[in-house]
Amino acid sequence: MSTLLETRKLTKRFGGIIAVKEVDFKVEKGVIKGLIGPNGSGKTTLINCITGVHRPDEGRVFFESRDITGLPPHRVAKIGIARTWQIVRPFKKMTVLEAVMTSALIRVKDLSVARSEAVDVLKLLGFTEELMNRRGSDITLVQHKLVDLARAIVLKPKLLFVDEIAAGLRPVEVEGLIDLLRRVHRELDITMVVVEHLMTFIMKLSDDIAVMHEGQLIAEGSPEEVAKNPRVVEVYLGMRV
Amino acid sequence: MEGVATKTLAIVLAVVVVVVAIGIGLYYMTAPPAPTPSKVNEVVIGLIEPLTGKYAVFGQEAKQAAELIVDIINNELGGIKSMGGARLKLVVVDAGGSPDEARIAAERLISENRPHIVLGAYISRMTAAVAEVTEREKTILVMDALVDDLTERGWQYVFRVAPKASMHGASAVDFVLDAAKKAGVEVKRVVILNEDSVFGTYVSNGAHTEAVKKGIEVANHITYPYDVADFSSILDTIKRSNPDFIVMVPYFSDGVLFAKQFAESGLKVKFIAGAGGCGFTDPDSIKAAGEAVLYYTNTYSFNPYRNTEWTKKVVSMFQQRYGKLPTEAGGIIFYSLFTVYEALEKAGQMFPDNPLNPDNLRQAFLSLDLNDSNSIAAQLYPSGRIKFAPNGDNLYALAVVLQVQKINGTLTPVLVWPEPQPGVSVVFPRP
Amino acid sequence: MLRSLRRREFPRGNYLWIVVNGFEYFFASGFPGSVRVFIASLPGLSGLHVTQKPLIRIKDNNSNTKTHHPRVNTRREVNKFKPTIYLQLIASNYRSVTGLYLRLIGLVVLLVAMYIAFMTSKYYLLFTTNLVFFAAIVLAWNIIGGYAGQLDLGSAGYMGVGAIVSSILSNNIGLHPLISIILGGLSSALLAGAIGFPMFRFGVREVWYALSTAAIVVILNNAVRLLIGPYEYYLRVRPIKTYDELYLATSIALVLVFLLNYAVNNSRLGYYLKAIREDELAAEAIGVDTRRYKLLALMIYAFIVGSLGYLYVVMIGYFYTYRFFDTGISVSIAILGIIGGLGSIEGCLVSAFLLRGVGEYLRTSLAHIIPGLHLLLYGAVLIALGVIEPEGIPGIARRFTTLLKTTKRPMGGVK
Amino acid sequence: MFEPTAFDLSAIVTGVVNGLVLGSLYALASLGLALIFGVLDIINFAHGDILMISSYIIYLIALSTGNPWVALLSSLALFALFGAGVYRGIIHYVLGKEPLIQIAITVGLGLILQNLALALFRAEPRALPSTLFPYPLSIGPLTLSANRVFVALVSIILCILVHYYSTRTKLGLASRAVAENREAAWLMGINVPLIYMATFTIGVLLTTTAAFLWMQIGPVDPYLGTIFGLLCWIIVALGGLGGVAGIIASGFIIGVLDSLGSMFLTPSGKYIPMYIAFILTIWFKPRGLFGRR
Repeated sequence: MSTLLETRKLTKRFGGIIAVKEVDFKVEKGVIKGLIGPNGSGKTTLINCITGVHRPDEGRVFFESRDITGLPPHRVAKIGIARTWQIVRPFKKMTVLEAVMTSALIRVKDLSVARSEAVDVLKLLGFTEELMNRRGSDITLVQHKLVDLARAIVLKPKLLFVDEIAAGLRPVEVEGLIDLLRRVHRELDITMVVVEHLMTFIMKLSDDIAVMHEGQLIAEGSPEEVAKNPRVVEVYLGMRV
Repeated sequence: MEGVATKTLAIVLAVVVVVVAIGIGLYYMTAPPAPTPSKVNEVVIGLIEPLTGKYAVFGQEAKQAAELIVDIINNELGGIKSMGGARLKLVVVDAGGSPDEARIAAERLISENRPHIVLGAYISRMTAAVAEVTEREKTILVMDALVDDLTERGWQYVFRVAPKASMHGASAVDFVLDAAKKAGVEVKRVVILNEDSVFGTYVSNGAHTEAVKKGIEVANHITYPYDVADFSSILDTIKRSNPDFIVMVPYFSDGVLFAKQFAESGLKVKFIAGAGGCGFTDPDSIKAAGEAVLYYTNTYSFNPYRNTEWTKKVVSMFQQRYGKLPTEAGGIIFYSLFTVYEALEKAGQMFPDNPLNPDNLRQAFLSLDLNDSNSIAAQLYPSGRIKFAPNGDNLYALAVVLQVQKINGTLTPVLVWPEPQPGVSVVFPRP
Repeated sequence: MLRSLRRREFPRGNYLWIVVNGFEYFFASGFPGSVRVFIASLPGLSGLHVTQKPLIRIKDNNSNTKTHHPRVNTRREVNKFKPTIYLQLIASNYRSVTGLYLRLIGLVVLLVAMYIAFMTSKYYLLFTTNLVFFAAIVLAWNIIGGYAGQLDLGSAGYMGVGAIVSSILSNNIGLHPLISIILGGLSSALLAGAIGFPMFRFGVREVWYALSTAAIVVILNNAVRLLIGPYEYYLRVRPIKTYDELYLATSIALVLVFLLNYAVNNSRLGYYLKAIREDELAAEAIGVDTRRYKLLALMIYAFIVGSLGYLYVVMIGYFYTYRFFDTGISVSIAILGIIGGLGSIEGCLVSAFLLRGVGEYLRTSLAHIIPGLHLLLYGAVLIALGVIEPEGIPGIARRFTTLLKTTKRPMGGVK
Repeated sequence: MFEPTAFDLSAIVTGVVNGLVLGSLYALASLGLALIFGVLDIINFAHGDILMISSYIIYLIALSTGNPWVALLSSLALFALFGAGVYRGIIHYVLGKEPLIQIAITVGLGLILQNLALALFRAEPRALPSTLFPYPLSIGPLTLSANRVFVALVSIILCILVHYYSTRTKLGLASRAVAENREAAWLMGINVPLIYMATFTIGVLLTTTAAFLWMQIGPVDPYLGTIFGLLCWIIVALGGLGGVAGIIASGFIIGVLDSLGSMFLTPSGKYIPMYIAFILTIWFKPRGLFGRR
């Protein structure tokens, strides 16, 4: 198992507060890694620093042992790191298909090829043709999240950050999502980092888990280990989920 | 899919049908009239003026003036006698706010009304656009725009009775020098101040060259934008260049602003002479600026106080019809239209068989030599003489100077130059 | 209509070839194809296009289908496929090709019809030319304002620079008008680049972008007037003599700009720009180099507007420097673009022709009674727009169509 | 046309003083805009035209009653209604919509106001024939127009009042809370729509007072709005949304640039330095020179 992504002493400050503090975060190839932690523990900030949305104050980011610290987001996306958004960022005036095509077009030049790939991915996520031709402005939240996901995976990324995709969804939908993510992982073999603050969700999904608290990694390991880890328990009881 | 395609086609076809229908309608609307018979019974006069936008003030008054004069010619003078009492028909169109609109307006006038003579369009850039059309159509254009180079383009069918911009500037300087000599005041330095439009530039350059010619030192020549909101720093610049008098070429509201601010600034100069078009002395400015413009002067292309029968008559008629003194914009139309009248009479005599042929009309214009005794137009014109140079400018062009004075309590513009009107004397320097 | 696309013999190259209800169809992909389409399809009503790769699906079990690109495929192969899989592909491809084809025909026919209708009267011809001219400008604006979603108020500036440069080149230096037009366009594109690069580099957006562009127009206005004096500069070289030629030239310009819009709309650039308009950060995150493409859009737009500037000069016969760069013009262009619905080509055409047409007609006919009536009209329309239908003309159109076809299924709806 | 004045200290001093006097009026004129933009996050392109129309109203009332103060008070009452009406009728609908729509709708409003004025009052300039202090005021070497000084002082005082309003009064604090974080304000039990309407109205009223002061020194015509519209936005841009102090400061900066530009460059080109300064600010300090947000 080779290391796909690695951060060394990654630190990000906003004014006074330190959102991410000297984080060493590793992702092996081919796993689904869980990243949990209470709200405001710096999970999203970590992702933003890796994907170039924020520029880290200290520390470096290595992807396939190449230093990508501070690259602009579009470069990061091109070298194979995709992400979804905690709060969906829909393309309201474009149809679902067009939205997904747009990111397919990053890789392929020809429209019809892009279109067919977008169709593949959308089908994989269970979209009907009728849905594909709807505009972003008139689909449901869960569908938005799926489009968001589709936009990410049609990039054929090596590494995919899934940021709190379950937030605001009904349990049934969450169940569906878990299966879906597994399937994406299996069929398109994309390494994933799934960010959540819901223990349950992560436990079901991920091979190993990292726990963040107040900007630091406080535990790492298999779900069982993490569940037993006293700090984690303390933190999570400290702020009951 | 058939649905989409056929629908699109249907729409396109519908549009086409509609458009063509409109076109056919227009074709019958704008069918060219029969060639003018030897017996003329109507002469169409077109007037293109800015009736909207920033320049509407002038356009509106020009329109009123034209309507008045056409009435006079048709009803009192019985039309064009030499053409068997042919009547004048006035058509007014809006020149809009930009040259392309002015040009469209000109085309509309030409193609819908086929005027024999066109007047307009006050603003130089619009007039140029109109002239582009009238030249092509070989239609006489009598311009009421003063910018010099309009008559230097080699256009064949343009005439201008009014004094041109640079002359306004020059007359302002000459007037001040005369008045100073009479009053025994010594003036050596002038500051010239103008709004940076084409017109303002020409007028101020005229003043500049005249001043240099007369050995006056131009201490400073300042140009400012029409939308100036504050004259403080300009006044300060004037102060430190310490002139004996100021020649200013205002646009309109900036003139008011200047006068008000000058009054408050406590700055002292011997005299302030406005030059060009609408300045300090026309009723609207006086109404707006009030006491501030007392004893300001301004050059004028029209002398509303000229002591001739027709000037008195037309001015009083204008006043009783529209309740205000005719200003520059109206005055120019007065004598321009009467010059047109004289030219038509002349054409009728010279070419009885086809008087309205543009080249014949042009001949008629060029052969005019009008003075107070033989014409109404000359009686309305400041210099009392009208004779055209080949380029279309009036050889005897003259601008007069009005001054704002307090006549029994009310601020009124009075004539002070070249000769003061009876019972009035120029107030120089400003008290 | 599909029947008209039928073809017996195959075109050379790759293509998507499908059988639906016993008819064979060829289908195109988007740009650059679609432009080649219109050229290729002018002879013979085929509307065909040659894609780089044919898209043939082998398996069809709703999910995990893979795409591959066989060299050649015989009819027997094709016949095995179930048409339904492709319907959606067909739909979009069909739209992108035949749609362009129809619209182009429509536009050309409209232009010709207007010419036939108005050629009898110089006034209406010039009036129409003016409309066509501004339609072209609005379409150009659509690239930066409609697709990229940047509210650009600099059009007057770019037009002015292009106009002055090209007029001086053709008039005083005596270059061929076409060359000087192109050089004029280039110069304003360069200007746009010089302004746009730092602007996007420093992330100037929304109202600040609009204000900066407006400010640039003001700066240009003053600077140019100070540099060469506030006079009218007449064209001695008149490549275009009559209004018919002018109308022709303007129409050609409009058609070109229309095609360019179409090209952008059906290209990666178009998709990127729309993504930028919708959500810049999200676009970045999927790998769109937002700065680069915004700048590209800006320069394309500036180039078009700049080269159109010369036509304006020809239209009035001279250029002038006093209030030649007028923010009012920029604003009204943007207004027409917004009312036309951002990124909708037809919408822009409709608003430019209809709204401006009505407005100008009101001005010329009623100005002396109610000055500024046309501007009141614009104002009213804008407010109504903001309150009722923010998406402008296409939004309204969509409402109508949804009202009309409640039962009709969308393209792929074979269920 | 270029004839820069001799470069000497007293010139600079006078220029700066004139600039400050002018700038304080600019600041007041922009304050309403800044308030509306800051709290409602509405991009108002009709600001200049609102100023123009209220100048007309003030002019008409002042002319008919002959008393400027009556004119001020009655027009304030009038424009309180106007502001509330415009908010309910138009602005209300575009709250939180994308900037393009807001700009479109406010440009529309501006067009309507401008051309109504043109239709009603025609294009010639109107000004109050009498000014409050028609005499010069000499302080040491430099003489100023007492009228303008008065205007400047009033503007500054009003700005300070607004500062107090936004930092001390309940309404002001509430509106700032809304500006900072709308949802939080909701949760704190602040009646956001009310705050919005109140703030918009106050913004309009500030503009009306600015218009009153302008009528004390200058004329109005239907195109007055175009002079102020862009200028006010530029001042807001420079000031950022860092509160009243920022606006005053940037007002001063623009005023000084204005007067120095017309002294040492040429009045006809004075906009060039102002707008270049604006563009550079937008580039290098997108939040304005004094911006907090």
